Amino acid sequence: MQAEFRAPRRRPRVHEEYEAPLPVSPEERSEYRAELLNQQLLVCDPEHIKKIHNQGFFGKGILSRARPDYSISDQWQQHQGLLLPVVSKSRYDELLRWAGASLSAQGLDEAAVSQTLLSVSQPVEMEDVRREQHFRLVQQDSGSESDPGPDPGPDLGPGFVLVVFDRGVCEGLREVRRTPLSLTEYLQLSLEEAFFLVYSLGCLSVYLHQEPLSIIQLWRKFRSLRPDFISSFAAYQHFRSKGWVPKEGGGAKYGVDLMLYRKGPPFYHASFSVVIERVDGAFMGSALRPFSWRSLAALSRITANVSKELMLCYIIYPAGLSEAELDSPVCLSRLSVQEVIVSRWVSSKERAEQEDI
Amino acid sequence: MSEASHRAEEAPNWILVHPAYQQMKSLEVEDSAQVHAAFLVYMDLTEVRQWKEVSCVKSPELQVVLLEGREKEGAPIQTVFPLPTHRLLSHQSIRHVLDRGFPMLLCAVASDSTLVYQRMTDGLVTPDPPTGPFQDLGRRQHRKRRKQQ
Amino acid sequence: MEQDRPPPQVVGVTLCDSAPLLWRVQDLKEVRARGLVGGLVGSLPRTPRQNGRLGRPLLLLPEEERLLTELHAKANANQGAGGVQLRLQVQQHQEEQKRSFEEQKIIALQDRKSALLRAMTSSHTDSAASDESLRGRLEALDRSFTFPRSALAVQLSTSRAGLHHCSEDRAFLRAQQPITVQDDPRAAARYQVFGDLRGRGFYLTSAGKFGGDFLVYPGDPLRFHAHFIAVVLSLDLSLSPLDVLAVARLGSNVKKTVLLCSPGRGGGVLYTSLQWSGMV
Amino acid sequence: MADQNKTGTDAKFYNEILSPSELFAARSRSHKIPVRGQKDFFPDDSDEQRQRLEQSLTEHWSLISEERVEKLGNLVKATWVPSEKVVELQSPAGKFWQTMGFSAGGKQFLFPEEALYLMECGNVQVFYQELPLSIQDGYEKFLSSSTVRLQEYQVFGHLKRLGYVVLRFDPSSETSSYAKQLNLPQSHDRSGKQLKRKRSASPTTPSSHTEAQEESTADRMEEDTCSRESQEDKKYPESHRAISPKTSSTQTATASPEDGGGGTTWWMEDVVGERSDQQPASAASRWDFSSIFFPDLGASRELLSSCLASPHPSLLPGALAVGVCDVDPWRSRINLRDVKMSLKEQMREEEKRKRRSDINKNREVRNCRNWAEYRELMERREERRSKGRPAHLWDGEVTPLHDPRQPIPTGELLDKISVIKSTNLLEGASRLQASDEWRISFNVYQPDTVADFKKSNQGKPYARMCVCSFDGPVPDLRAIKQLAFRSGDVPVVFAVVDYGDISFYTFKDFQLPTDVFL
Repeated sequence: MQAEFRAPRRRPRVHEEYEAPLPVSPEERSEYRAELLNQQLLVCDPEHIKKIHNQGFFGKGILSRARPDYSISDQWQQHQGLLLPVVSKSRYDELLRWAGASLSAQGLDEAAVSQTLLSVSQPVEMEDVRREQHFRLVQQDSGSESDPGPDPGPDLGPGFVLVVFDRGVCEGLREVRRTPLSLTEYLQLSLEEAFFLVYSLGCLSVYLHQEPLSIIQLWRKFRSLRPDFISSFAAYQHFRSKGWVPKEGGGAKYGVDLMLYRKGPPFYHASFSVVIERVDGAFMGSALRPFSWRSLAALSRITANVSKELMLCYIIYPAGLSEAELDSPVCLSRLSVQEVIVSRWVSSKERAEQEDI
Repeated sequence: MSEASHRAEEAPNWILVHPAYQQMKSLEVEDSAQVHAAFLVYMDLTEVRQWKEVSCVKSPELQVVLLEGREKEGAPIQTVFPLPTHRLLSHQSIRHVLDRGFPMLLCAVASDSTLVYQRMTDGLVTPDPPTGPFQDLGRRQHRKRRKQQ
Repeated sequence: MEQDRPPPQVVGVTLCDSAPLLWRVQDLKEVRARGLVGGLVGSLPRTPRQNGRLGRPLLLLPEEERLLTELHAKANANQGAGGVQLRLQVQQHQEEQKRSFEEQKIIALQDRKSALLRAMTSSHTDSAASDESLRGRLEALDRSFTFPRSALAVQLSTSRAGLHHCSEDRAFLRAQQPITVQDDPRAAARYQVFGDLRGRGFYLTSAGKFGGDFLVYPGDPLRFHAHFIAVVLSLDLSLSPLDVLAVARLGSNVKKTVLLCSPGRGGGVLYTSLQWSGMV
Repeated sequence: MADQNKTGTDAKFYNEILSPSELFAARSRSHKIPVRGQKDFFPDDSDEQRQRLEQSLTEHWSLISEERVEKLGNLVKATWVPSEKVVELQSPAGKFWQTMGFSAGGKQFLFPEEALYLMECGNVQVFYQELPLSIQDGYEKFLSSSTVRLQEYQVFGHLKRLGYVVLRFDPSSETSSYAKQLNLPQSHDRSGKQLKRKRSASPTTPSSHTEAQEESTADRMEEDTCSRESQEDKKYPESHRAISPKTSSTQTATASPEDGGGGTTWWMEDVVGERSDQQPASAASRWDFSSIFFPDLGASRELLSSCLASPHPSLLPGALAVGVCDVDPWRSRINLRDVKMSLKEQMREEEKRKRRSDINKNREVRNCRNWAEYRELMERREERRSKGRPAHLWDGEVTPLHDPRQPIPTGELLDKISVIKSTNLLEGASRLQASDEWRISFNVYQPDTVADFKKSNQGKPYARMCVCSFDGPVPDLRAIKQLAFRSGDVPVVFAVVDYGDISFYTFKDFQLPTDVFL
């Protein structure tokens, strides 16, 4: 018996523009780079981040809920005609410390560090601020960038903040100072997202200790990090090949492996909560993650509460698939996928009754 | 353009040079994914949620990095247990963290860096009483509220 | 709590397809007085065609059954053999039916007469004439009244009548222990948690559809909302954090605290409450 | 202690048995259940709470202890036959006979679960060895692993109380020809199959020509509106059709010769035995699609008359005669409004048009005089492209599925990376053996079908029930497939029993539709 397909629910307010379904286009150079650090995948280049995130909603900014939109402060104020971020003195001092540590790590000696910090933390005149802002705008206009974004300065970046003295003698005083450091918010990719970009689209390269990894190396590395990587990637690949956007982070909120979005999270609410299961050629599961009725009942309820559908995605491994075959992504073509929708059946009379527990 | 990206390739990963990260590394916890998760939670607490006095400490029983901090100035200290979603957890390990004596938050970190916090307390904590007639919350409650408005 | 009551009775539990059922009202009252709720699974005689309120029999949780057994408060009451007694019973039954029929016939007639009386006296009129007609009507009723067999009201008993405990049955039951339940560590853990919570005065029912083991009420579920969803697990069981988040989320949706319950090393039970963090 | 108990119970021996006067008085009982009051949250030892509890309990006990009393004339008499595990009626059946029971050898019988349910409803009095059985006796005698289990009876009773018709499932009666049909090899084109299901269930008569026309015109219409933003869910299979060219023309009536007579369009017709009618007129030759024009109803109004001429007979199967089609009612259903695009959208459309380059405009391509030269050109280009490709990706033994330098429309790209096959529940299900653990217990029919229900001709059930326990395992894929196969096209519902409580779940087959934007 077939489950009916329900139309995805559009979000009432959409703030984003849809760029492209996937970050590959022959006109632009679709060659992106990610680092494998601490078993995590990070994209550091702001241009790459923009493309990878905006064209297919891969990854998440490490300091944000979705796209990287971290800013030094969430309070902004008008000060003598300019809009500036506001930070407290204590926070400013923290940022200075951070900048100091960063400079030391880059090799500067103590004296140089304190000198630099001192010069950075001098109060700035508004005319200087305006001049530098104007200069930067001119630079940007002549550049190829279409929108002004935070400059990816590796060390002491430009930018100004309004420092508010929150304690001590000068309480209440406001000074405009330079931002001690500005950082690029990195984009973190899940293993599946990264492998998809590398293998299926050929647009990403993953570097480990500055060395790029081949596809086989990456496959083996990921398999060592995650015992069920093949199943979770197979599911991910399947959903992407259907044009949907799978997100793992959303799944964590609802206790499942993935959430499926049409077009992308900014446009539609997730339509499905997905649990990935592995079965063999005789369609029998392994006792790896034994599913009990209790857990299924809980997931079913949670999913229904947020108006989504619960999907079990079975990855079927045919009999006779050897270890050697599993050691390469080519084995994916031997697998098949079965989608099953789990729903609670309530008789019409009972739907009207409430549960008063 | 290419110059900028070139520069970015050479620019040191700021995570590696962040003092908090360095400190966590020095705790010598073997599980690098857990350390990374702890750093992400640290950044979330300090940069995004503006917690105060956040520091890291190693749990000898669990061999993981734990965070301690205050939600606001003068608020009580809480322990935060960062855990990648692909790692396993037992009630025993939760008890170890609770044994430290502070209110505890588990923070599950997905591999794309999504964070989900869960409050855990020792003992039987009575829930808040319901406001109206009981039903399964979620859409129905929402719809009911809408109707009432 | 209930220690200063009259000495607790032994309840008769029958096994139906190996499930422990209670049938007699006094047994149901007895177990409830001990703080055991069970679950009604039969149709309610007054309104059998609805599922909102069910009637006897009462199905016990395995933990409830075990608790009763260990308190020696339970006896197996499955029916023994019939034999000679059977013919006697049939005879008795038939005699009873006859007696009941006769009595009901009389009562029915009385009932009709009093109805007639009420009808006649309510419509005023003067005494003499109405007395005459009344007597006439009553006599007519005596003559014409019929009470067919089909009008006989019979009882479809819920419990089996003549239920009593055979002392041999109880001895047999004691001999049956140790119960196989003890072999299953999960069942043992559930029992320990059940006992501990019950000992603290809570009432417990099953919570399968909420992803947990027990729903925990601060008082009789007839009057109080549940406070907790108890999830029983051993201290060293490895879980995915996703599972913990899922059950916690469910609890917060229904406004109950989720309780992780594990038998501890020292014999007690360790409880951890999961609540909504409020951090979106 | 034991003796005390005995006298105690002896004394109370008869308290559940009603006296004749009580029996008589029962006829004027209320049939209403008191409504339950609001619950409290915190026990506070107050007198008020204690009182309310007392009241609730008293009410509860009085309801629970009420005994069933019926007039003998309203009861159907029956006897339990343990050897056959059935209940034989001794007096004529009542209304329940429409949906319960069975006849055999001139007598009327009830299954044990049916009899027990009717006992609980107070409709039937079952005797055994000349004594009436109590409800308790009924439970103990009728329910067992060899008849119907207690959990199955709980589900049975629950559904009956809601008004459903619930009958035992008989696996042997389900090998209908329809079930066999499900074993047919599926269409190779799963998107097409999906689409057909949405369209119509069983096109049988030759008057399906209008449907054929409708399909073809609708094809066009949907392809044009594909790129618009405000889409309904129905657009999914349609948009998928837009990108897989092989589906578009085979939808209409005739089967293409390659399919070998098994025209996937009307396969049901196929099996019913009308193969002979399906002979495609032009079996040997292939059609010249460049000369077959499908009417474009969405085109500019002036060009089209209000009538469509009949299609050429060579396009139709067999001896079909198709008349002229009045087009106006169809066109009135098409949204012929001009698309008003915002400036942003217009700009986007412009960019798209710019990107869509005609391959023939390329000078190098025009210089190729034949296919061989063109292929050589492609190879040279490929080589040029490969230079500068990241070595670590392209020089290894495994290379990416796609080269980002290659221009390709999204739909094709998705197809290219679809290396993992989708499957459905019925595939491979026929070779799975039935299991003891997972079996279908009942067929369930909806309450509103009761009036017309015929035991002799039950029709298709609304659902089939598989009863299991909350403590047990969740069905694995194998179990789901095996049950789906056995059930045919009737959904299987899992009734999960948690002591006194029952939850119902379905596991349905699903294929995520492909979604393409731009």
